[in-house]
Amino acid sequence: MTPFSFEWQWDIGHIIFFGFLYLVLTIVGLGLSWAGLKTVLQLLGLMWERDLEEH
Amino acid sequence: MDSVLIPEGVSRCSAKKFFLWTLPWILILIWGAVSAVLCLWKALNQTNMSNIFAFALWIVFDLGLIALGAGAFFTGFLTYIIGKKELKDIINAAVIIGFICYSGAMAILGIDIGQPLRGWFIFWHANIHSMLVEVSFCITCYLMILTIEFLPIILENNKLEEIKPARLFGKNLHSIMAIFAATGTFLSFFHQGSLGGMFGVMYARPFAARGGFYIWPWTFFLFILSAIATGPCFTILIVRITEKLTKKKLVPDRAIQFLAKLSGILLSIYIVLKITDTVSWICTEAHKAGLTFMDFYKEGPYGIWLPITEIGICGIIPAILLVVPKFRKDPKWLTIACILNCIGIVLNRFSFIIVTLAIPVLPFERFWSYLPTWQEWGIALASIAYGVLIFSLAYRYLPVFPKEKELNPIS
Amino acid sequence: MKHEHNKPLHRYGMVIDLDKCTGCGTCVVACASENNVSVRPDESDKKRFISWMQLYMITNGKEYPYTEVCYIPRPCMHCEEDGHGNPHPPCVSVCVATATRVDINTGIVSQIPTRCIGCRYCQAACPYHARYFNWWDAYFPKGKGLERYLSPEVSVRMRGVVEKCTFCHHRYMRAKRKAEAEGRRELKEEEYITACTEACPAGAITFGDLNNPKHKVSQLIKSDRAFRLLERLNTKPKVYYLSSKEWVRRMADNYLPEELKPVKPLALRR
Amino acid sequence: MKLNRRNFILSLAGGLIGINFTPLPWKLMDDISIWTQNWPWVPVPERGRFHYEKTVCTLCPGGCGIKVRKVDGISGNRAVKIEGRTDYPVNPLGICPVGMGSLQLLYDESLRFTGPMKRGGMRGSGEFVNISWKEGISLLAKKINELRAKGKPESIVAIDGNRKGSTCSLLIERLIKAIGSPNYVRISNMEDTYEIACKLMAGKSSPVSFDLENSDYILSFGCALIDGWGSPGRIINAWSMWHDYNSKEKPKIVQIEPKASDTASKAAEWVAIRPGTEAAFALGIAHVIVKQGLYNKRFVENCCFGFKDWVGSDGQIHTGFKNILLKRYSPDRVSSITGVPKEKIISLAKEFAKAKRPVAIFGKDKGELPGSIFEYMAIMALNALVGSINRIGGLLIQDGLPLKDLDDPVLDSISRRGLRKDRLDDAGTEKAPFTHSIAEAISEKAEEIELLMIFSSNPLYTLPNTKALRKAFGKIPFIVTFSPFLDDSAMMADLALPDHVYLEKIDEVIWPTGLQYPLYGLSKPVISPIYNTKHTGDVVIQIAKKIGGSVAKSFPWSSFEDVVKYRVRGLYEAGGSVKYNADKPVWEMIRKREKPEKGYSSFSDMWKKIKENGLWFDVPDYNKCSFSTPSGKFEFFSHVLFYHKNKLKAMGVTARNDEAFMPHYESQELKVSGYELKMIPYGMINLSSGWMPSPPFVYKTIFDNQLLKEDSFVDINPKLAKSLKLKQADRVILSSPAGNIKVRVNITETVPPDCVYIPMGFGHTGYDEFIRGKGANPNEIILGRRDPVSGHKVWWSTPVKIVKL
Repeated sequence: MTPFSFEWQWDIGHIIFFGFLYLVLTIVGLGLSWAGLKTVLQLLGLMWERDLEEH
Repeated sequence: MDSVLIPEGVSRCSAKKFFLWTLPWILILIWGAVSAVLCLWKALNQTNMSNIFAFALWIVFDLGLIALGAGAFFTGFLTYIIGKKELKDIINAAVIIGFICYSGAMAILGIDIGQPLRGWFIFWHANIHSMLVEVSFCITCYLMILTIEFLPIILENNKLEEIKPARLFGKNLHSIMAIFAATGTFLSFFHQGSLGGMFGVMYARPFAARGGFYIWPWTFFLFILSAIATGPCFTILIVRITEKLTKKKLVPDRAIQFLAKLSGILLSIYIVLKITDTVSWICTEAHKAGLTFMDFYKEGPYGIWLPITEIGICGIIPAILLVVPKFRKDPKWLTIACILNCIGIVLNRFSFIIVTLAIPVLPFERFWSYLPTWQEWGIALASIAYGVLIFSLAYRYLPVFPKEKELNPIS
Repeated sequence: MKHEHNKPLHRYGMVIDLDKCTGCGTCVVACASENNVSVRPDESDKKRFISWMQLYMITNGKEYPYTEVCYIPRPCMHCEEDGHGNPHPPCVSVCVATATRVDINTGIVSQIPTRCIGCRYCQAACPYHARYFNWWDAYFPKGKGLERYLSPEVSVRMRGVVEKCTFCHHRYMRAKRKAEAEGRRELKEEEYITACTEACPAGAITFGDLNNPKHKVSQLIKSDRAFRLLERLNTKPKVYYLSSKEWVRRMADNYLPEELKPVKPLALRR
Repeated sequence: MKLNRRNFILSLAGGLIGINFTPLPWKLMDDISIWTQNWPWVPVPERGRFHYEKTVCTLCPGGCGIKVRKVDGISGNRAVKIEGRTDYPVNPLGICPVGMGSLQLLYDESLRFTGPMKRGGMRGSGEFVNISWKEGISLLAKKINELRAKGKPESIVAIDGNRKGSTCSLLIERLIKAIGSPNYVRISNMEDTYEIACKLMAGKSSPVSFDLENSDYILSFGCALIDGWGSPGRIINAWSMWHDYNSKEKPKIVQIEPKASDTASKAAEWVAIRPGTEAAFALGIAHVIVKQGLYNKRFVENCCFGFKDWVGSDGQIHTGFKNILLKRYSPDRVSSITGVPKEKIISLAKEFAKAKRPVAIFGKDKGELPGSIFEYMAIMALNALVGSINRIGGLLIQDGLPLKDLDDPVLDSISRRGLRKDRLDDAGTEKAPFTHSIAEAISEKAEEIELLMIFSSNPLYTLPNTKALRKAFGKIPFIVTFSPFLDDSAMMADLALPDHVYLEKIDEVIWPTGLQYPLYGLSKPVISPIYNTKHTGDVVIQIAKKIGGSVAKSFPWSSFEDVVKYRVRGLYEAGGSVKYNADKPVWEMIRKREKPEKGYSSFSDMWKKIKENGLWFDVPDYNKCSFSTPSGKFEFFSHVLFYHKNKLKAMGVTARNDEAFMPHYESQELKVSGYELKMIPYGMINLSSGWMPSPPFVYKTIFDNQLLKEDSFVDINPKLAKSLKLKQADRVILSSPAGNIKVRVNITETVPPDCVYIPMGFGHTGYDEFIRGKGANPNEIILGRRDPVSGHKVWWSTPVKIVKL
């Protein structure tokens, strides 16, 4: 359920409940993205270095 | 044949032997798969569940698995948040066990609900007043986190580590594990509690109903406490079994003893609170409903032996065994204590599920009996077979026990 | 923990007079045919059959020839509270997918089968066994023609969902539409009654608005004979029963040993 | 980028992650869930406008008013619900569960013949092949003509379950008579016994009815009042009035019955009596009433014959009923026969006699089976003693409905010769001089039957000792069924000429059983026939026309409706009303001696209104003291029986001298050593035990200690269970000298220790999976003595034993 759903109510229960759900999902998503992004950046950096070595 | 996959510096049995070991579990898994197909295709009439036993064997397995899997979050919490160094030697095993328990439980749930294809309605049309929604939210999220926690261990595999992105990704994930562990702890705490809450809030079911604190019935807290008191014991037990089967020492005693001691203390607290809860329940909720203690234990096989076994034999005794260093340090007593503790928690979940539903509340309603069908057993046992297989594979191909090399040098 | 909650406009409720009820089962059949409840070839599996209105038979437990039987028809109780002071029936607060709710205007506990995911938590929470799970798809085999008697007002349920008595909510809607077409706001007492109420050949069932002092139900529930099932669980059912027999009234709830009063011996009646 | 394994795995993983950021999986998830909400195998009922049609229910002789809710869809209109009518005098409230669920009887295709059919496979296999109506009717007419040509018209037998006096039954009887067979056999019920008892005591074969609503004390001799006795819609409504907490006029209901039945439990008082001793109990009460002088002297002295000792025309001194009672039925003796304490007998007698408008009612169980003549006579005598015959709130003996009779059929020489032959079932012969039909007796004469026609009945299920009957059916060369249903008997048929089901046809309600005022109901087709079936009334006329000759001449009508209309003219001539005002129940009008408004102006107006509303009734005037007996009075001493005094011994009456002609008690129990228990069948209101199948809906109301999967239960007392070492739901063999059935036991305190109570309505071999093979049919093993007067089998007690399986 999102705040755009017809069933959504702006009450404390919904805010706390879904707040936490989306918070957790955000943490998980950000964590994964961070690790992924870092990996990609590292890889790009390394590959660039390797390319240098090769030439 | 599969030697490239096996971690360096450790010995593993031959591939053939390993295959023979997995064979019976694979067969059970096939049995489970057949059952699952039947249940999904022909609907739940394949089971012996009924309008009386709306929750049955599967839910007992679910709750049992989730309680036993609590070792993961609790050990993770102690390792990453509190910073207990000695637990690093066991955290991988704990995480894998947790992952197995939670994913197994989720799979069973997927078959248990009548309309699995609409399962996501829990999220989309969530009723925030329902404890089960809290449970669903938390265990789904927590399973994600367990997967994330499991991932670096998988990526440490010899062969996978050769893949640079994978290795880097695993390392990067590992470096922020504390964040995930913290989130996981938060989630676990709540869903272990809300699993208890699920029963405690069935106010019209006198066997389960409990008073409580704010929106949480006492079972909320008791379930958390019992889960964290038992989870580590289950981890110890699995490690012990692995050690027995592989004839190796895998985890230093330090880690085991720490967990065992902690378990003992928590279990003692839990037992005291559980007895207090039981007594107050008899005097308040049950009394108000017009029922005496023995009214709950006169139907079918669910006699007074249940609470005696659960609280006495499988509660007080393991608590003593775990708290008293003399027993705790004796591997035999430790194993017995762990086994009793695990049985105790499963019995506790069993009572809350089955006995709650089995004893009729209406005075003119009769007692109905329930025995699971082979399809139900198939799916329930498949969760165990699945666990054994995953853990065996993990042990064989992944560096589950960091101290294994050290403790078992290859001569 | 007692919540003060807004009283709904109407509180539809039912009174079943067990002195009049003959246990014939017409209410059960009327309910099933009104609400398109599927009939399976084997209806003797009482753990898995579906009967929104379920008939119970009780006996006074005395030896022959002092035995006596009585029937209790049991629809959904349409509880008002969950037993803990919360303004939801025990089943509504637990439903994960909001597939069952209390209608704010009528107090009717509804059930949306197409929303239900079949977790059965509501069944576990209901002490009256008023909720039924579809262990099979509705039984309407091809070529048998049974679907021809289905009423278009109620959709047929698929497997894997829970269903229960809705106080014939579609009849409420029907009456409401009619009243609106006639420019009336309020329904007349006899305008909206459930199928079981209408069908009972003994007139043992009375249906109406408990909030309306003019309605017969709100007078009947004040009777000394009135009681509810499992009243002490405090779920505040809107289904009341009437019986002049003490043993019948006692059968409706659990009593502690010290609360037991001897039931008058049967031979002394009248 | 090279496509190696690594890149492949990477792109796969990337793809899997990436796809989640597209709408595809989410849309798919949504679509799948929408699919689960619209599964193609879950039917979606067609919508349409609702409308209601009023008619009457003709499933049982109860005659309740019903309305049918229909939906006008594009594909024609469908009936979707049956509801009780509030504007019909029989049932001011609802109806019974069988009627409520009966749309399934209409729409369940596998219950029905979908058109005329010929037997396809072996007899009893249930295999039929479609034929045309023309072919079917010609086939039957040909068979009949062949038998007539052979000079054997009497070998043609019809078994008819239509209500007595109904136009359909008259047409069938007429056909059989015109053909030249005396063997028109009716399925008997309680009312046949009523008529014989009336004949013996009141001089006329009249239906008996009870003005229960106006009574203040009801002594019920085993009538299952709330389990379907009489007209269930009426009785249960009356029951509801009597049990209204605030009502000031509540009659006391005393149930005399061995079982703690529903009626017994809900009655004000239950007298647990030994089975089959009701007559003794009634006479015991009569004894006390007479001894204490509490009887209604005015009625007994003015309107009754044979109370005191009297001298016959031959100068012989006869003992009067009074002295018989005083000598033979003391509370002590009655107590020892019935097992009821004598104090109870005395107190009940006093209460009964002192009540203002007491009535004693009789007809065991649901009244679907014939009873015992002397028992009925004893209870009628009890009513006479308190003056409750033909009195408001009492027992009423009236003439039948004033429908116009049909002229006698035209007979040719073959017919006249055939009709002179004796009936196969001995009814009307010296062995059973007062009886019209003894259907169960035909199994002994099966060899003489060449052609059997079955109308609106299911003899292979409803008649006692079905095992013998099934064997007999096997010997009959040609069996024709007119049943719309694939019932137990129809399975044995060679030819099926199926009737419509009740909502599809015009049919009559001929005076609902036990109703205290004449009522004629007419049902109309509320739905056009959904299969290729034909109204049996029309088919009978067509068969007659096909047979030709004198038979055709006897049937000058073109349709069944013509005949009905002709007969209804009799009602017009008698007066009565077609307009019922729901605020004025007819029983109240009887008490207030009000006449109803006619509600019609001419015959055609009346006919139109009857067809539309399905109702004609009249409010009779009672307090008549004249009877058609030889003495002109109500006879305690039956002259009619006395005229047959030489035959009584042969008939099996054991009483001697004057007592034999008066109500008396003689044990009717069959004693067979080794079979020490008594099996007592009982009916249930939520299960049809007659020829009509039970709609599958009613199985929701059957408890699982009545039916569990394929096994039905018998009720036994815990004491008996203990002595037989039986546990709840144990499987047992219940055997009588006639055979065995397999059942389970339900251990309950509601039944006496020496009896085995078995429900009627289970154990069909016909119909479909909803009904077939569920439980056991007690008729399979019912074995009783003949009632000495009526010749009917005594069904209510069979010697049995129980063997654990």
